[in-house]
Amino acid sequence: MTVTKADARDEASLDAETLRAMYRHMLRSRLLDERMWVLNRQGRAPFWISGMGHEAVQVAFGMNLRPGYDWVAPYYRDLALTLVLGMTPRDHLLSVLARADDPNSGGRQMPAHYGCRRYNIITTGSSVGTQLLHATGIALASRMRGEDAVTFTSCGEGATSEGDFHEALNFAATCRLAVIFVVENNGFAISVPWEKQMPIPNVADRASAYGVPGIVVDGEDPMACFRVAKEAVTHARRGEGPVLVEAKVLRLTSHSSDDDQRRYRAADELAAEKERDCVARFRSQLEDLGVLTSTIADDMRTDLTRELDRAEEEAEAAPLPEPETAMRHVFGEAAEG
Amino acid sequence: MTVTKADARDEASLDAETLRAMYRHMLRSRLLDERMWVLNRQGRAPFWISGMGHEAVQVAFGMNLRPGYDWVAPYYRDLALTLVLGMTPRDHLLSVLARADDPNSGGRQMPAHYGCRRYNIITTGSSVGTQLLHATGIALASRMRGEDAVTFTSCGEGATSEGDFHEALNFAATCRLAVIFVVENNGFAISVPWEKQMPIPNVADRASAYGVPGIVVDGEDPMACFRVAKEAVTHARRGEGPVLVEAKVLRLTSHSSDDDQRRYRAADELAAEKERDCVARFRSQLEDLGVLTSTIADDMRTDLTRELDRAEEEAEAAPLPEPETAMRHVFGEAAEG
Amino acid sequence: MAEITYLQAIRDGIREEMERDPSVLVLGEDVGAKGGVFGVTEGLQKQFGEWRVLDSPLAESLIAGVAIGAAFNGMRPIAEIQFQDFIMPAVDQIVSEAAKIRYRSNGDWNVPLVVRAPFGGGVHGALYHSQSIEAIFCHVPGLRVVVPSTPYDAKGMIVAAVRDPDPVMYFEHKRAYRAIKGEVPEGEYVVALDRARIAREGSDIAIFTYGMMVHSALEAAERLVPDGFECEVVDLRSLRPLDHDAIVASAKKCGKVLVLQEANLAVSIASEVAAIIAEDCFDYLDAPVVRLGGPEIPAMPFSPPLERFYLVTPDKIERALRDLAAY
Amino acid sequence: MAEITYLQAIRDGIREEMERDPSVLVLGEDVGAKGGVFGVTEGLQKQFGEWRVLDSPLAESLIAGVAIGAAFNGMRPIAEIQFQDFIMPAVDQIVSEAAKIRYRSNGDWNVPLVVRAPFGGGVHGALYHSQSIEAIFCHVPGLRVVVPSTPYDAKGMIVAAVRDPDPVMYFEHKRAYRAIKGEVPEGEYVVALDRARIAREGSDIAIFTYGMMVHSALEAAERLVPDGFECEVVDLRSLRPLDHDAIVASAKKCGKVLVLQEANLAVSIASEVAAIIAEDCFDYLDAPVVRLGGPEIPAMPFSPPLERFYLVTPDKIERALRDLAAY
Ligand SMILES: Cc1ncc(C[n+]2csc(CCOP(=O)(O)OP(=O)(O)O)c2C)c(N)n1
Ligand SMILES: Cc1ncc(C[n+]2csc(CCOP(=O)(O)OP(=O)(O)O)c2C)c(N)n1
Ligand SMILES: [Mg+2]
Ligand SMILES: [Mg+2]
Repeated sequence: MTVTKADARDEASLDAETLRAMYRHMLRSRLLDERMWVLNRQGRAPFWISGMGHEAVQVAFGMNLRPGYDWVAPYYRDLALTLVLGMTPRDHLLSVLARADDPNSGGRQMPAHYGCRRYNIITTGSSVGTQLLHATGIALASRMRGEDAVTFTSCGEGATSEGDFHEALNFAATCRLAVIFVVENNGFAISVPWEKQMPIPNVADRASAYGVPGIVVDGEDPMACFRVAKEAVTHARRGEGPVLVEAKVLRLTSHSSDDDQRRYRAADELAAEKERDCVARFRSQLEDLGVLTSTIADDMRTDLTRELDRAEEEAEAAPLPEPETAMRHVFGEAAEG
Repeated sequence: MTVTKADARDEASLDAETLRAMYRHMLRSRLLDERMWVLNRQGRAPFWISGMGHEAVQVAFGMNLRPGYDWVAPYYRDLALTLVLGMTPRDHLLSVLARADDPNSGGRQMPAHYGCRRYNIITTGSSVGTQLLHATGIALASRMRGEDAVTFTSCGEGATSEGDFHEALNFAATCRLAVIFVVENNGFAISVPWEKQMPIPNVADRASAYGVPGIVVDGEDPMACFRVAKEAVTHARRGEGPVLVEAKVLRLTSHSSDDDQRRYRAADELAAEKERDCVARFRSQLEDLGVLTSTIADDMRTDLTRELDRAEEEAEAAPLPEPETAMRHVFGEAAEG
Repeated sequence: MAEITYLQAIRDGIREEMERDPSVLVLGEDVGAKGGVFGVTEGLQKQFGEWRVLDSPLAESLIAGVAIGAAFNGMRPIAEIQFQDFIMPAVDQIVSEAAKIRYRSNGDWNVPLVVRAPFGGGVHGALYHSQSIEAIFCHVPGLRVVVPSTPYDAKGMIVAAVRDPDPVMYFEHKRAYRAIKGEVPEGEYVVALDRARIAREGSDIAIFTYGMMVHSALEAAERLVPDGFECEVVDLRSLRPLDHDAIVASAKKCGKVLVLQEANLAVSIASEVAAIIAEDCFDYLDAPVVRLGGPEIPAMPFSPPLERFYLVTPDKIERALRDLAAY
Repeated sequence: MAEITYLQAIRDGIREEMERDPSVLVLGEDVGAKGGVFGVTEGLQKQFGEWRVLDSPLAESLIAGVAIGAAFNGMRPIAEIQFQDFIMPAVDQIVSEAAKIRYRSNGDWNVPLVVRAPFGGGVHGALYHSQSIEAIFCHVPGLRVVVPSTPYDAKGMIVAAVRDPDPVMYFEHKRAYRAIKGEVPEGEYVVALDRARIAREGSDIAIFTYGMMVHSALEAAERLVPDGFECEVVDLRSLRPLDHDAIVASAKKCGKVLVLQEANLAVSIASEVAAIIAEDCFDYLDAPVVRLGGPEIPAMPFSPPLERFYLVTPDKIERALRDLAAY
């Protein structure tokens, strides 16, 4: 098990353009995420589940994957990841407003159940952990066809308590499949703190049980995440088998719009976490490095907000599904003779 | 992770009487097991699944448990274990002949689905691995009542691929419950060799994923098994949490009476295994140590064979269940007002 | 008698049983500090401590399997599955283990176990927070399956379930939690786990249903009164075993039958009720049995027009009743 | 045309599809060197290699979940579950995932997946090697469930299942493997996955059944011929969706109906068939619908007298038919 922290190498190895792109991706996701909460609080969207605090590691992986070639079996906090891969704020606003044209599910699923064939993002259900086995099967297929596509899959640390986590890691490792398992450990499964979920401090320490590399990374440190993502993707693409990455992230919001974490978490703990928020911290870090000026950053925010406003307008104007379309897509065409 | 092999300490720490008792338990199970195969080959018993080659570790644990106080969630190869705890050859002959008085199941289950409330041996189903969670729940109950009972549970290495293995280890470790997980690794899940089941050589290496002690022991070495059993039971009874023990054992027979392992295993490999058989080896080891003479050993065999003959006669004479009794024991008494 | 919610009634029943019997414990995701995602177990951890109200890891097979184990060893666990939709990983433990333990041990062992889970839609819960998949368990001998529809039954049946020596699946309609209020007597009482209840007497059409649909059926039944039709509404309550005699009695009395449920119809409770009537009320029927339920699509969608399309509303029930009345 | 066994017909179908389409693969416990515990996949690993006939670890959720993943990525996996009894750990992957993937993605994704498993009793398999739990899956929209009863259908339906773009549960009666032989044409053909089959024509009593019970029904039907009763035996074949029109047609034609199955009756295929008839054949029935199936006990016991007690034999069927004939 390797514990990786950001170090000088990271800063050196990433050029300014890449760093700015990372920041832009993170900010774009954050602004969209904030907008979702607004829609929810306005009573226009019955549900939202947020990725705030999880953006850095998602952006890092998204930027190291080949959209539409590599495969992605995400989970509900992976908003930023889907955006990096090519999905748009409009796509997800269509989803949160349950519109017919939502590419994730046509308004059928709760928001944040991502999926888009165009980018090889498989459709996400709600039963946590099942996607880890799907990713393993996807990688099996790639391997059988001799392709060097890698499969990214993610879940929360809570989901690693499910049997499917073990079954997936075990099989992917036994067959040395190109799966990157990313655990976004925010310390909570809804209200249950990690200490009640598992007896050891790091999920990544479980990698040795499968003979694969396990990496812990500070998920609020975008550069460290980028380096880990790059290494993991390279490892998997080279055919060296799966990797287990654990990003220690913050859940900056309640579990979902139906939850209120102040009921089970201390106020000072919540306040302290805000300080470590990857988006704010990354901005000042990049400003310190001279990669970003506050003008560039502000312009970026203005641009992204404009994109968002337009997307929201379009989504709002888009039609809801026709009732009878509920009967569609149970089966496809019948077997041909 | 500790890898334990028999060493001089073992021989020193066990008195002659204990060693003879161990041998007698092993031999008793072996003779009964052989008898079961005879019944099967004679067409008198439609099914048998054997514990041959697994006896040493079972006897070692059985002798270190307190029957009727400690708890046992076994699997289908644990014939020797049940005998040490107090069940008898007659009990299991009643089962294999599907008689009404079979204490395991009244002839309802396939043979080798052990269970006996009197000795706190819970009833065993066929779905592999489920018992690991039962053991965990049993230990939770003991812990809640402040009892120092330990719970023994076992399975094959194949069953450790099931999600329940992970869920049980994780929870038992998180709550530091007094569960002893014993994996009887015979290298095969029916026909599938361990290399296709898992990416690392030792199941016990997975203990670190749960922060618990993991021990590999030569399951054909009774003294080493005894030492490990004693340590494990002491550890658990002291409230120091679960232990994961892996006994490398031999499957001296085909998977079951429905299988023929010569179809998927090489003849020389099978022949070589016979040489390492714990029962034969232990006898010569004890004779070398002067603990056993060949007269004592032969007398033992004669006695045990006589017990077995009588048990078989009684079982054969015992009645089959009445057809309508199939309707009984779906529910117990209704809830009382 | 106090008017309390369905949710409060369940909580009261659990609390009183825990006070009465130290072997009762609650196990599930978020049942502790948070009091469950719907608040059913609120306050219980404070009262009974962290062991007896135990936050489990996120693993349903674990929840069921550990509860079974505890039941082997003298406890009476109440296992909470956060949503009925997420009971699937626990199916092996429930169906292969809990349901078969008494039988396979020839009565040597039994597991007094309650598995609670909220079901049902109409809450914008979409595919995985709206399902009604009780039918799966209703096929399985060795299980009891109950669904209370009133606060009175909710309390009486959770108490009976806890005291029952065998596994009981206790399903709660999540829309009932706060929407349904009713009178509940103080203190201890039980409601039998195998008896239907006549929620409304009538002699023209017998409606068989359970859960929130009981309330929709009652509403629709009232709409037919001005036209002179009196519907009998039978709240099945116990879905396994079904109360065969009560079903046959009401069907014979009315001669016309509507079987209602929120779940899709194929191979479901409604199928079984219709089959019982087809077998045992042949000479008494004045019209074909009619079933009304969810459509045969994988689950209830999120978008409001689609969700409304899925749901069996009082309007749809009224239409079915009028058709039957006119037959 | 050659006479081959039911088992051989399944194997031929799989082999020919694997030869035709490189995306077809087989995944399961012991499917490789051993050729499966019943020998269905014998010889396939030798022919197609270790990847396309892949011995999985002992983990059913893995088998289903990995197969789903492979199907996402262009493959057509045939997942083998060693016994239907052991499908329970895979229920979440099958019901929550496979069945809902096309629907929840609004048609963006689909999983062409076959799950094969042997079911049924009468082989001294006891509680966990005798079960018939297909009803559980027949409730679930998004799944197809089929059970062939003849070698001809076994081959034609496994081929159709492999080519179908959606998940198909393909259940094989383990007693049929070697006991049932029949003519099977050389080469490629498919049998539709949603059509019942009239196994025997008659106009006095319609028998609806599937699997090995088709053969028992045929045997019992012959015993009534001397008395002038001709039974129609309808082999349902497709249990989800049921062939509604074929069921209604035969029921109307005969006016008397026996629904037969090996599984216990509550909330089962037999319930659904009876319900369809109660709904749609009201004016055509001359007698109550009769159901005959296994008793409501957790599963088939091991001991011969108990196993015989459980099984629906031609004698029991004959008795039911004579009672119906006399009605
Ligand atoms: C199988 C299953 N059980 C329960 C739930 C309800 N549930 C949704 S999210 C969640 C907590 C997940 O925690 P974690 O995996 O740590 O992810 P996080 O939300 O913290 O990112 C639970 C219990 C579910 N979706 N699926
Ligand atoms: C859930 C489940 N799947 C499949 C089976 C069929 N089966 C019975 S034993 C066995 C192999 C078990 O191997 P292992 O756990 O190594 O135990 P061993 O028999 O080698 O002692 C299998 C696949 C089963 N009993 N339960
Ligand atoms: Mg978390
Ligand atoms: Mg083994």
